[in-house]
Amino acid sequence: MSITQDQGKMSTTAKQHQKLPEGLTESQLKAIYEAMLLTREYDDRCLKLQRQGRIGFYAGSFGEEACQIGTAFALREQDWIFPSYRQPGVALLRGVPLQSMMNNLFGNSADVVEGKQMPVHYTSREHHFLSISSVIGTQVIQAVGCAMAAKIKKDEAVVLTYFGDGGTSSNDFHSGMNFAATFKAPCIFALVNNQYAISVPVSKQTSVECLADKAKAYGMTGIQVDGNDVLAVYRATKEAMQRAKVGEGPTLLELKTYRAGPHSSSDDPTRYRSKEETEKWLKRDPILLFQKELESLGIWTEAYEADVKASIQNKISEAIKVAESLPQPPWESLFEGVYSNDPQALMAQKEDILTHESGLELTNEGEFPL
Amino acid sequence: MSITQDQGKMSTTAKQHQKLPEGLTESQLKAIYEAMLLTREYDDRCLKLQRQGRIGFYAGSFGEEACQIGTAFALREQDWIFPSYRQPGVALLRGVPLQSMMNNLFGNSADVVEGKQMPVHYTSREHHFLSISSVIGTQVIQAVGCAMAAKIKKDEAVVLTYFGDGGTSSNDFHSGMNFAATFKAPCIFALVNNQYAISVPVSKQTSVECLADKAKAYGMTGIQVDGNDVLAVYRATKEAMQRAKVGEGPTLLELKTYRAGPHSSSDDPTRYRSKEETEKWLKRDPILLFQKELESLGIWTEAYEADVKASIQNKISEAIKVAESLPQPPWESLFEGVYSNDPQALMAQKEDILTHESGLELTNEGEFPL
Amino acid sequence: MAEMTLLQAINTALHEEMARDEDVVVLGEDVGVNGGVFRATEGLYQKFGAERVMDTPLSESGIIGSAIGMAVYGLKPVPEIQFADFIYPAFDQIVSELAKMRYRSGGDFTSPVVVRTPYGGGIRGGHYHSQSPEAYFCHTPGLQVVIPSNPYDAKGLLKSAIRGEDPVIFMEPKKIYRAFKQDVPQEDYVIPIGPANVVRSGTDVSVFCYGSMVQVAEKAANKASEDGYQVEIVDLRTLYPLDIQTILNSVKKTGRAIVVYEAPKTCGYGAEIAATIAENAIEYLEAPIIRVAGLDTPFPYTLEYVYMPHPARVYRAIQDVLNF
Amino acid sequence: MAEMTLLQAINTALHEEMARDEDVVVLGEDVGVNGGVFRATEGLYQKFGAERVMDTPLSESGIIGSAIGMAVYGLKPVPEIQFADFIYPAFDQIVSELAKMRYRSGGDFTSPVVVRTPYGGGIRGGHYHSQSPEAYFCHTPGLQVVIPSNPYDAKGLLKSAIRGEDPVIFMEPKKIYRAFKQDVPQEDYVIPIGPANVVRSGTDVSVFCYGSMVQVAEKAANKASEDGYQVEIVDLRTLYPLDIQTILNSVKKTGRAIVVYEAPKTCGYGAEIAATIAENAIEYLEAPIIRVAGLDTPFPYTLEYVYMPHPARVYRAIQDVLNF
Ligand SMILES: Cc1ncc(C[n+]2csc(CCOP(=O)(O)OP(=O)(O)O)c2C)c(N)n1
Ligand SMILES: Cc1ncc(C[n+]2csc(CCOP(=O)(O)OP(=O)(O)O)c2C)c(N)n1
Ligand SMILES: [Mg+2]
Ligand SMILES: [Mg+2]
Repeated sequence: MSITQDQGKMSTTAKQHQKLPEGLTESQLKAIYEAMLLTREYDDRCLKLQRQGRIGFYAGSFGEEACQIGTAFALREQDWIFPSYRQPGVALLRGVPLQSMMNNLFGNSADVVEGKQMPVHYTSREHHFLSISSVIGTQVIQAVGCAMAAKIKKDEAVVLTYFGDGGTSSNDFHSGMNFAATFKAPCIFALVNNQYAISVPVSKQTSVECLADKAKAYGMTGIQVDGNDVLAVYRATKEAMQRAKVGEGPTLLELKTYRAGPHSSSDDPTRYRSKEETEKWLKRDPILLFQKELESLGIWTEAYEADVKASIQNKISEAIKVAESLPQPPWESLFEGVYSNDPQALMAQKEDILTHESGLELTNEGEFPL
Repeated sequence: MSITQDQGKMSTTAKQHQKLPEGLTESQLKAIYEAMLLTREYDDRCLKLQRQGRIGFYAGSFGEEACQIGTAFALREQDWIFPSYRQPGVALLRGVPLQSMMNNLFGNSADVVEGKQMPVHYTSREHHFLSISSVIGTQVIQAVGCAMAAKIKKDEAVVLTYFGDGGTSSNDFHSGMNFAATFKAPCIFALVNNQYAISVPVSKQTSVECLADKAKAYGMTGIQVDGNDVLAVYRATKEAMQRAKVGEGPTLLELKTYRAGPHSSSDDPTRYRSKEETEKWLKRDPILLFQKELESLGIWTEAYEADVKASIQNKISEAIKVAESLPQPPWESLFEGVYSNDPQALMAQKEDILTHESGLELTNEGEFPL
Repeated sequence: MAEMTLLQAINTALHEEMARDEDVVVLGEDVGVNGGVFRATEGLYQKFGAERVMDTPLSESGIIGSAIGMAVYGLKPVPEIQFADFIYPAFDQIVSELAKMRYRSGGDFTSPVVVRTPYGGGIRGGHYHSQSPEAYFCHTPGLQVVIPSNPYDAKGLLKSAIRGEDPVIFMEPKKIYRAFKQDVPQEDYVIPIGPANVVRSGTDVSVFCYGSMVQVAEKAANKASEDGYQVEIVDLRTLYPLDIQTILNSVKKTGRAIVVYEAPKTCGYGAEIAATIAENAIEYLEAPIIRVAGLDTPFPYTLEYVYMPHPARVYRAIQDVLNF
Repeated sequence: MAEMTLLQAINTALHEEMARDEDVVVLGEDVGVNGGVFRATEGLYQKFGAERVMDTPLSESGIIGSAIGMAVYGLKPVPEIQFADFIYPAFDQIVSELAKMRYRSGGDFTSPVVVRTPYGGGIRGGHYHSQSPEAYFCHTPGLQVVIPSNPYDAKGLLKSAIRGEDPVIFMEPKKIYRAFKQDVPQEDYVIPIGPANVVRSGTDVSVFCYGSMVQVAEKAANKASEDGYQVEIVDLRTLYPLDIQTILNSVKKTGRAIVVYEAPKTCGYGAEIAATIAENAIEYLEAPIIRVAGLDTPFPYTLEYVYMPHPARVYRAIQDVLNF
């Protein structure tokens, strides 16, 4: 999972420490750090692509790198992710190819779904990373069903689902929490409390002070974690994994953090929150915090960071170049894949359009407002 | 609100007690008792009507009389009820005429909704008793909206909504609790935990032990009350009213009781629970409990009960007689009242049917399975 | 062969499919210990245990949402929605998720859930126990919509649905759950999803219908045959995908079309049949396409027998198209 | 008169109605401080305060459910559902409650809620920011469904909706929110719910459409007029109740009908128009009724311009019915 291959480099210094935190090895700590950096760089570049008009939409996870990597790093290959739209870092850490993600952003012919989904809606069964829905909360109960299924089939798999503070108000947060507790599903609820649902602050979202307390309605364990401390997130997730594995059922993890960027490329946060507030949170930038920790462990150096970044940036640039150069998906793709077999009505529509319209000039217009 | 008019009768004995419970007067205590008796008798007769094939469906509230009367007795005229289908006693206590309710059961021409709703789906704006929906949970968030409206309009009204243990799993329990707490709506949630949702025991409904704890997810006050003790229910409701009135927002009251009868006339509870279980609960019959209390206060005597019962039975018999004698609503009524103005498409349907079908023999068949 | 009701046929299909494939699981309200409020799942809990026959909390959204997750993982969930009227809390999961999972993931993930739900009027159930919401689902690409009209079809179609790779909304006409018995083979058989069934052939008028309306159409056709007219009745069986060819063939032969359905007339499924004919076979038509349907009102209680299409109304429509 | 976009017309109507009647309240996600993600509620919060312009928790079911309770009490709620694609979590409240409140209570209770929601494609929004679910609501007795196609209508229709006594699903074609400006009177005016609008009269072909499809139809009609054909365009404006008379009059005149809509073709609203014509005016038809519609697939991203009805497709349909 490590991005740079030269993992030996800092080992002499690191070895001075008898014991590294959370029982992690140096290379694991570096993998975490690098995954966080990759997430940050990926977000950064993609938002720029949108600003430059090269892709239609982007929603970044700036500030939420620890929430993503701390949780996902605790999972095993057989575990599952039911994500929301704000976990690019998780997809990358699971091994979803950067190129595949970039193809989604451009909606090109190489895209797994051939441009059928908006940007940031990734999918990868191979990596147990469920196709992302825009609809808030729906994945939560689905994750529970998946966990119930694993339990029924006696597989040792845990399902981790991500959703936001806004998501806790959705119908399927409620059904998901309730089903999970009632069926003791091996499931972890990662509530990324980034303080906002677009413009709505968490204080208008719910009147409970500690969102982890929502677990109490369901007889579930609920834990609040500093979502900017990647190792704290990792530890809490490990513990939740343990509970799930021994049949003690689900855990709600409230990862308290801050959405440091705009909601999405369509959003202007200055309309509803102060720069001071944002700056205050940026002092606890999760990457910076972890970097300091690694530095004190003798693992981080400027040169190391520069190396990693350079490597990441190259890969991203490469992926962008390829994705951008690919053509749109063929028109045929539009009509395929709704069912395992194509229905007659739809095939008639296909024939109608492909036979007659391909010569006519149909133009692509419109922009996304959110 | 008292049913028998001879309220003076027991007063000499009663006066020996310096202070009656909950600051209630003797006539209020009797009103509560009589309302509970009326509820029991009403349920009893109506279920029999169904068994005799005279009405199509009935769902009784046997065992839940204290939950109904204890709560509703604490309300004032300006307050509102957003009921479920298991509060006939509340409707009666609010003053909804027995005859009107009976007309609903028969779906006759005098029915307020002209046979458009199933039995037990009463409505009375005059008594601030919302038209009942069969759909579990929907009234909960509506009650909250109503309370928000009263607050916006600066009216001093409190809204009380009823729902069951099954109802706590519904989407709109969640949205209702959350909106109420967030907007500090003057609202009371009466969760009648009668241990069953049809055949599903509360242990399969949720894994929380105390259902009042569900309030904790919303930052709301939650209180568990002995739902078979009418005065305890009354007291808790009064306190919740007080919180609502002074702007402290909503309260969740878990009224712990037992559905002593079948879910409805279509249900056979022997399929899923033991007679012993039911008998155990019947020892705490809320009417019997209250009767003993009244007896110890010198208010209850056998003669008094007999008098009240006789009067109630007469009234019910009378209402049944009238309701049963009335014809079906006219066919025209079917087409009216969907909108404030009748749409053209619907009027064409009306003309089509009324002009042509009235001579043909259309037969009424089918029975309700639930 | 065994004589059985539609309800028994459903129950038999569930028993057989659960025995055949251990990935088949059933979930819903009261489907376990109680065997379902209509008894469609009777005996499953006792036979296959609590893990495969799950009494769930009272949440349709939870039932369908968890079923989707199960299907994604590899099970074959057959959730029951107690009444079609209560499917709406799950509408978001059905429309946004169940229907779109395959398409939105490029086939990476699928959710072949079979949602069983009793629908329709005729049981004195009023607004909330009588609705026929099939048109909503037919307008939702990604779903298949299947409605049997008799015990034989019910068993064969449900088996197909469970063995298929796509989500199915399987709607059961509860009015005829126990209305009549039919010989149903005891051996395994499937009826494919797709083809309509010409249950009576005729040359004068085509009547398109499904579910409990097939019987209504038959009564009307009997009456018309007394007048010397041969009515063709097409039981659609599968509403989506629709067997357009069978419909057009029938209309081309008879030149007259009637659609019978219980749901409110406007934007009901019959509109699609009429539009399909008007788009593809208008030159064969000798009369207006008449829709005999429910009313544009919520479903009533006392007068449901006036609300619902009745043989008399269908018979009059037959006369109208013949006399046009 | 003021030049304004459709979005500005909506915003103006909201400002004016809130000033006119203090019972009018607005609620929804991001509608307050942020003025709505499309800015339709811009300035309302600042002008009318947090009590009348409510930022709600993220729950559409909660938004509609609480609005129903408010309306029952006597307010006039105008909730916003941020995208029509997210109306499904509220589907139960809309179908089971909002639509049925008046009928089921014999008029005792009413819930005149006006649900505003942007719908439709053309903004590169993919599956979940492009849907056109109007047919679901038109098939739900008790609801009115209104869709403006231009700024002038938007203001007048929204005002009617807010002043009316029945629930309205007010769908706003977001593709043309800012696409063009129009002169809109600054004084108060209403456009009644019900009548369709013949935006261009012609004798050769009738095109029925609404929302952003009106412009599409107009472009096609322009092209056809170059060929010497006069196309009549009927902007339905109100989908339920439908102005059947205007439709039939148009078809009786032209003998040829085309319906244009963005939603998936099967069981879409155009099916109802086709069925209505086929039921009431078939003898006037000289050609098939063609539906130019979205596809029977979820809404795509990259190729949305192929998915959506385009002037070229409408133009071809015009040629087809003319050459039939
Ligand atoms: C059901 C639904 N309603 C509304 C939206 C529009 N919307 C998209 S993101 C969002 C806010 C989500 O907030 P939160 O759950 O806290 O997640 P975050 O964006 O902060 O990661 C809203 C309202 C949606 N996608 N789905
Ligand atoms: C949304 C919905 N789903 C299912 C049903 C069918 N149903 C009717 S009552 C009931 C159980 C309700 O249990 P609870 O909320 O505890 O109320 P109780 O009947 O015990 O008073 C069910 C499942 C329904 N009416 N509405
Ligand atoms: Mg958030
Ligand atoms: Mg109960």
